[in-house]
Amino acid sequence: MAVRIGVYICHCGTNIAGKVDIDEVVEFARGLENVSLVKDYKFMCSDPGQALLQKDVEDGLIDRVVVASCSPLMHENTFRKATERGGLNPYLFTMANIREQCSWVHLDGAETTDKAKDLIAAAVRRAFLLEPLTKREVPINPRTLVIGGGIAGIQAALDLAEAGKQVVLVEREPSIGGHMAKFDKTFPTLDCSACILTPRMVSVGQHPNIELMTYSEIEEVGGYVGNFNVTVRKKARYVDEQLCNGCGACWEKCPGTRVPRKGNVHEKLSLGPTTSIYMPFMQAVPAIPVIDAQTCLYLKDDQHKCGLCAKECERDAINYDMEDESVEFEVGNIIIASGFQTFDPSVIKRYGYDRLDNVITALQFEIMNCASGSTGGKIQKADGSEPEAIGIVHCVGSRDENYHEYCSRVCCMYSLKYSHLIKEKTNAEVYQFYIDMRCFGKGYEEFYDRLLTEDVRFVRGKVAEVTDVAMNEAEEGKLIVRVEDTLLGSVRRIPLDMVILSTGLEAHHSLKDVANKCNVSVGSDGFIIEKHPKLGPVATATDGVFLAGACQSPKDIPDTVAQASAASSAVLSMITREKIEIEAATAEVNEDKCSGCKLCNTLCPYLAVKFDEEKGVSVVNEALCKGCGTCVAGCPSGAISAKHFEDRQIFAEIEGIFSGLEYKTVSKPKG
Amino acid sequence: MKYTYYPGCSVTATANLYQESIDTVAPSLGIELEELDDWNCCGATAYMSVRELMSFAISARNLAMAEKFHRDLVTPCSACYLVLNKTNHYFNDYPDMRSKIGKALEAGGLSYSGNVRVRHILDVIVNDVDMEKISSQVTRDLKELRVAPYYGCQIVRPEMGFDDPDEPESMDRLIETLGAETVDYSMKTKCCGASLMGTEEKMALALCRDLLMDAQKKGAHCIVTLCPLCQMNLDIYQPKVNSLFKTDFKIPVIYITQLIGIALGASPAELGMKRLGVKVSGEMKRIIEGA
Amino acid sequence: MTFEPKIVGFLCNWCSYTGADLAGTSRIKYSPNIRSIRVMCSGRIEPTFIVKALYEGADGVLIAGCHPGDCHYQEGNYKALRRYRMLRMILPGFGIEPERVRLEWVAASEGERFANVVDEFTDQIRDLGPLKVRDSLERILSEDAIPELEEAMEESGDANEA
Amino acid sequence: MLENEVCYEATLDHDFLDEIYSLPGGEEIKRCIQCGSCSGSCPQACQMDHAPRKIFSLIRAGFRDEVLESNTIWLCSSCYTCAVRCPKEIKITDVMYALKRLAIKEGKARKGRKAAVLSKNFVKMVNKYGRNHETELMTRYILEAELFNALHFVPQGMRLMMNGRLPVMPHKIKNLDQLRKIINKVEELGEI
Amino acid sequence: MRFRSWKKLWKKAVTPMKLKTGIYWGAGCGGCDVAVLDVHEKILLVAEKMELLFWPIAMDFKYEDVEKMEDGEFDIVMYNGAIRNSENEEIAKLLRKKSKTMVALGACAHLGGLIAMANFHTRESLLNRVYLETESTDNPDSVIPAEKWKKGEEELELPAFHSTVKTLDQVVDVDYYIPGCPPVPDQIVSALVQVWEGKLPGKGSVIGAGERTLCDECPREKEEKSITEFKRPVDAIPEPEKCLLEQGFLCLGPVTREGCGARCIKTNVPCRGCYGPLEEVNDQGLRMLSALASVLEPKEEKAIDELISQLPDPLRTFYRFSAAASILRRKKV
Repeated sequence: MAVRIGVYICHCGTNIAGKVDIDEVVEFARGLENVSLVKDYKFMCSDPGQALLQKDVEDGLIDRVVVASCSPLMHENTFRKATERGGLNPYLFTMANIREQCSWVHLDGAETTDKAKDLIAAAVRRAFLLEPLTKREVPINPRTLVIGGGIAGIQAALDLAEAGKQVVLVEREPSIGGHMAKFDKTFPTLDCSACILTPRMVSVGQHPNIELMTYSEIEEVGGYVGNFNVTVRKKARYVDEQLCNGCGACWEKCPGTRVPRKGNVHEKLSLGPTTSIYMPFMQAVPAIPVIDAQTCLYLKDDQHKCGLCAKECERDAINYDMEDESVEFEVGNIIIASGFQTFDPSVIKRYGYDRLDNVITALQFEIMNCASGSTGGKIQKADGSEPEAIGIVHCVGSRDENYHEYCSRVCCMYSLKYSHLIKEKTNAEVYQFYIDMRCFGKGYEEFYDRLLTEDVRFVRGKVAEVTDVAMNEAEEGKLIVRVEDTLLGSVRRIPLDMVILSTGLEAHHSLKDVANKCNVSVGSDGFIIEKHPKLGPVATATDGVFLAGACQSPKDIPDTVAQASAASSAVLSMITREKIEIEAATAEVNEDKCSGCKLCNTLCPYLAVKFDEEKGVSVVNEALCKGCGTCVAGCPSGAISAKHFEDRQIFAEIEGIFSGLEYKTVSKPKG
Repeated sequence: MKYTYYPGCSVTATANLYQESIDTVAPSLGIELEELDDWNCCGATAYMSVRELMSFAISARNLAMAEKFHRDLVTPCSACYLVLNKTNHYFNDYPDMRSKIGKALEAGGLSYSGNVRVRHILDVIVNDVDMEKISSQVTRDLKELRVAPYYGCQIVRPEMGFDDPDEPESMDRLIETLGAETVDYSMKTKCCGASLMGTEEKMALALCRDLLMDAQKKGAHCIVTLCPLCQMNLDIYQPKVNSLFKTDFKIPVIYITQLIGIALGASPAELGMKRLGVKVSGEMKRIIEGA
Repeated sequence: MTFEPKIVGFLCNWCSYTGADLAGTSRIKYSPNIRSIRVMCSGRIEPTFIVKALYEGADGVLIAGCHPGDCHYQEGNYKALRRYRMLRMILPGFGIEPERVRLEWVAASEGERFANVVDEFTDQIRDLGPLKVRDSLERILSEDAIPELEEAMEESGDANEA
Repeated sequence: MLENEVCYEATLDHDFLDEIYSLPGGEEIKRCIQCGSCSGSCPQACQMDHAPRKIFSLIRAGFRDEVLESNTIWLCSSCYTCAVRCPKEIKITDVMYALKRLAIKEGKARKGRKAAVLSKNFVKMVNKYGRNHETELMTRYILEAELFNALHFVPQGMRLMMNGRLPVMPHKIKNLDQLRKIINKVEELGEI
Repeated sequence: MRFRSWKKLWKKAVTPMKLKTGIYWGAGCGGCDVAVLDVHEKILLVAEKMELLFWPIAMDFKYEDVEKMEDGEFDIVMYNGAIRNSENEEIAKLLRKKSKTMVALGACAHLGGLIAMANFHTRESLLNRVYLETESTDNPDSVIPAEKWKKGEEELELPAFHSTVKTLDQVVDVDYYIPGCPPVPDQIVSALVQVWEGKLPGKGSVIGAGERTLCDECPREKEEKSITEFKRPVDAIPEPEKCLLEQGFLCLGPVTREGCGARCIKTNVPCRGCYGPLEEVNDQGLRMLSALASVLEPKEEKAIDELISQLPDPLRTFYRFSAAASILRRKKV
């Protein structure tokens, strides 16, 4: 039986009808081959609009559907469902985008109508060759892997565990807690970071539904949504987690030193003990020390002379023979919450971070200011004296095309927080050198306002350099910041005792590796690309892999926590479904044609195309295939086809574009 | 190692001592410089202010002539280094420029495809010559000599990639290889104001003063430079700085190649030392002669 | 009357097609000469699509994908780049200026850039003039045609059908 | 126009930015975020009528005369510090060159008279010999721009001369004809 | 009447009757005719089953003899060679009219063949090159062959030299294709056997060759591919066990139909693609280009260009045999 195509042209109010001559287009569509009915309607996406096509399908009037309206990214699913409700395979529907890529971007005139016609002709030709596809279902393993034990991972894991679902939380450091554990206070509320974080860390450690793997790294992720196989490498901690009770006797006696004593005095900044066997910080979860193999006198030395910690340990928990071990398990979904690292300012030589004592990074300041840090929370210069003037330099590594183009979002706020903390603890003058103050969150602008009244000196200008070359007596022995006060229009030299570089956030150096293993992409900024910048900020292009926190982009704590909860609820909704449909528009190998040249095997980013040694042909694992079509374009024999994007369908579309009217002269929409 | 050599106008005149020292030390370093025949002015700073395209076009003449040798083009002058590189950049990245420069060259019977790598002699010495080879040839003990390396601006900026634009260290490394001590000195890439000396003398002298002052304060016996303009500025104008700002600087400003020559045992005459405006004297003289 | 080229665009679903949609939602105006075909990834774009479009009457073909490093499918865009570079090499053999095919990276957020690329490319193709490969082929073939025989064949063809 | 008055849009030149924008190297000015790292880095900023950052904001607003008549462009010593530090990678030094040329072209180079004279003579020198002849250049410059101040230059000249660093004769390149053909062709093509 | 139902006809004709056969030589090198002779002792089998009515290269026939025949009198005509001039085309049309089954024999008739590389030039440039410009040409009067030539009273006429080389199916309806340059003799026999046993596939099929690409019958070890350099057989001797493409030798095997027995490959020579692509592929050259580009190693534009610039004459390498059958068919003028 001949193919009968129904074409539905949407006015979209005046959005389309205002620019495109609908009557003319309807007339044109009627003349196209295989088109058996053409209708136009004010809003095709409305219920009556959908009902229109649904009914025609039900009535058996048509067996292919073309809707000419907005972008398929907008309503392809809407109309697919309507088509399906009418009783037709949803893949027998296609769209012509005559709004976003036609009426909205061109002027009122014949050329816009002509373009709409061409696009419809192309869609009709394509529709003629469409084939029904069936979706497949796979079961979902209810266990979830959370990568990263910072506040994002903690939140996500707790949400899931509280919902009664099993979670494996993998953290690369010896303790969970992440960056937040290093902070003393949080902006803008100035509440104690440890006070709000520690209870959550403890819950994670104790929760029956959470399996915690610290000091561990993801080694391999295989499989696909609902059915991932994960291999984790547990690094040797040299302390038996079952036996240790965290008493601390071991590090009391340890003669090794993990944090170098020489050089910039601030390298001593550490939250936990500076010995080779150490606890990262006192509230660590699990509260079990770890031996730093690089500096441990026993492990470094072939004679193994030291062994003091083992002697001290009453429970015989020290095990120098411990080795890394690989653990394999299965999960259904993955939440990546692997966090960020701070920008290393030593590459900006003019800020003198490597060269000048008393130029420190924001994170160093956090530790210095933290009561449990090595200065006991005292803000002091390298020589131990109290600074009289402190400068805080914003945008170090951020908003700068030489380093990172993006705004790191948290630096303005934490810089304000520092100003307050400094004022609270010292009598020092505080200068803020900023380009723009970005205080966009709840209570943030109010915090800025408060700081303005606390006599913090705000200088608008990007610091040109930090130097120790004095030009007058007042500058002798000081750090001098040279900056244009752009609001005054004059260059200022400001002598200071300490300069804090508000370093931006950047993707963790291991993020790319983690992303690769989970089959998601990182963008040019180094962060993981989310599924959609607006409508899919939590999901990724790989089904079953979700994002939380600063691995997606720089974020503050509230946003991170919100995203973590969003990720866990996305996972919950997956788990609750129990089964998941997988992409129908996948690639497919015609095994009769495949010669087994293996050319396609390297092309698939998801490793969905594998060589079947027995059959001597390549095969596509449909569960892994995302339908990008790269293998199709690479197959030399034409044995692989892309369902729904077959060569002949695209050829038909091209022919369709040129099947219409001779192109008319048009005017240029400029001027 | 053979290179095509582009001396630049200054080196044939006010910086002739630079050339003398290069001629003296290059063979010991295993650097063979073959001068580009009939080179012309690179079209530097002053020219560019008036005629941009023209300056690129005449600069490109040199590049076009150098291209057929398939070797790196080496220049000792920072300004020439900058302009020749900039010509390459604009030629390669701006199609409109490329076609116009191409047409102009064609009028002179030349063509250029944009493939000459332009390098500064410091880059060549530091990166192509084996540092151990240099240190093995050192015959004078300069360990007491405190040297302030002065890079100036145009060798590291805009970023040419061979050293950091704010904190270059290649010359520091070289000086240490020669056995001398580098002084920790923040002004090493600050502008000396050479291009303003003719027109805005006071401003330029002030910039010189800041430089000399920092060097003196840090206890430098001499300043080592690699740019003809910087050298002339800091050297010839030093008395004028003194008279204007009531200072008393007597800091010799020598070329890096002269320092190499000293370390390698060449005589002052071979290195053009007598052409310096501020002569080597006092402590520095003692160290060099005592060594 | 100026010549108005017809341009076919092959856009990847995730970046460039979305970018083109963004130009729409932002109401940025650009030349109406382009007709876009959506594929999931620039890695799906086969050289045959491009050549087919040129053959069917396109005066220029624009390929657009995600920026390097941003590919939704990780590396499809690099494959597109390599195919594009190689295709450019052989087009002159067919008497087609390689400038008629252009590859651009357009991110989902770059609506304005998409519009600029289309305008600029349209101008460029307008300067190059019409391509009309198919017309040219038909014209050349008609020079080779053998008139008498052609008629004879047609007659016999008619007879056969009858 | 800048002094304590209301600036009427009608008096500003709104095409100025586009004009600068179309120059090679000038493409990025629109993206300036006015952070001031150029001015802060500039060794001459304090002597300038308007520091570089302000020049960009003047260009963007359309203060054509203020920009072209300022001494800023003539005080730029081409040290490129601003350019490497600019977070938006604006080629600030190259823009300064472009502004110098524009100022000369439009006869607004009053404050850069001396620099313009020096530059013009430099060009003359190169076009005449193919290379710069420093002795003649300075002589010409002093005669034209600093006649009343000529004595001021004597000590430096003497110092150079005494140390054998000031050649009397210029060096003429062999194929001057070729260079002139190139130069004439550029004249014919016109600057970009 | 033109007979359309070939299988039925064949069944009727199977036994006693010998197949009335014609073999014709268009623009080709003669290799296909030789290939027919190369069937060796099986020629007897051929002789038993077939009656050769027309084979200009082997026997004396005149065009008039064919013209006098009934329409559809030949059971089968095997046309080898491309359509290069008006004579090729006229005879092709004539033979089509006189035959029940038209077979395109060999790469030239099938895809245009080597000759079709001329499509990357204009007619004028070809004539100039051949008659005026080659290094060995001695043609002081610059004479170029003309279609008509008057000598005294006599007017001589030559076939018109076409500007474009065409495949056989671009001028007449073709029923089957036997690919190859030249076709492997065994494959010719097997194709003929198919013909007289009446076991022919659907019209338009390739017969006497496989259904997959050459890699299927290529004995070499194949791994995942990532190409970092290109080499020609003159540059290095390929390792005999390893996939040639993986070693950087441009082998068209992946885009070429199997059936030849991988003869070139077995002598350590990369496949040049004479068997043409599989049905699904509409442009052999572009398909090779796409597949090859997919597995290059570099990602940066510069590195890519550097690598692909190592390909000697990519255009004619990709389209060595199939220029006339490509989408664009010829150089645009």
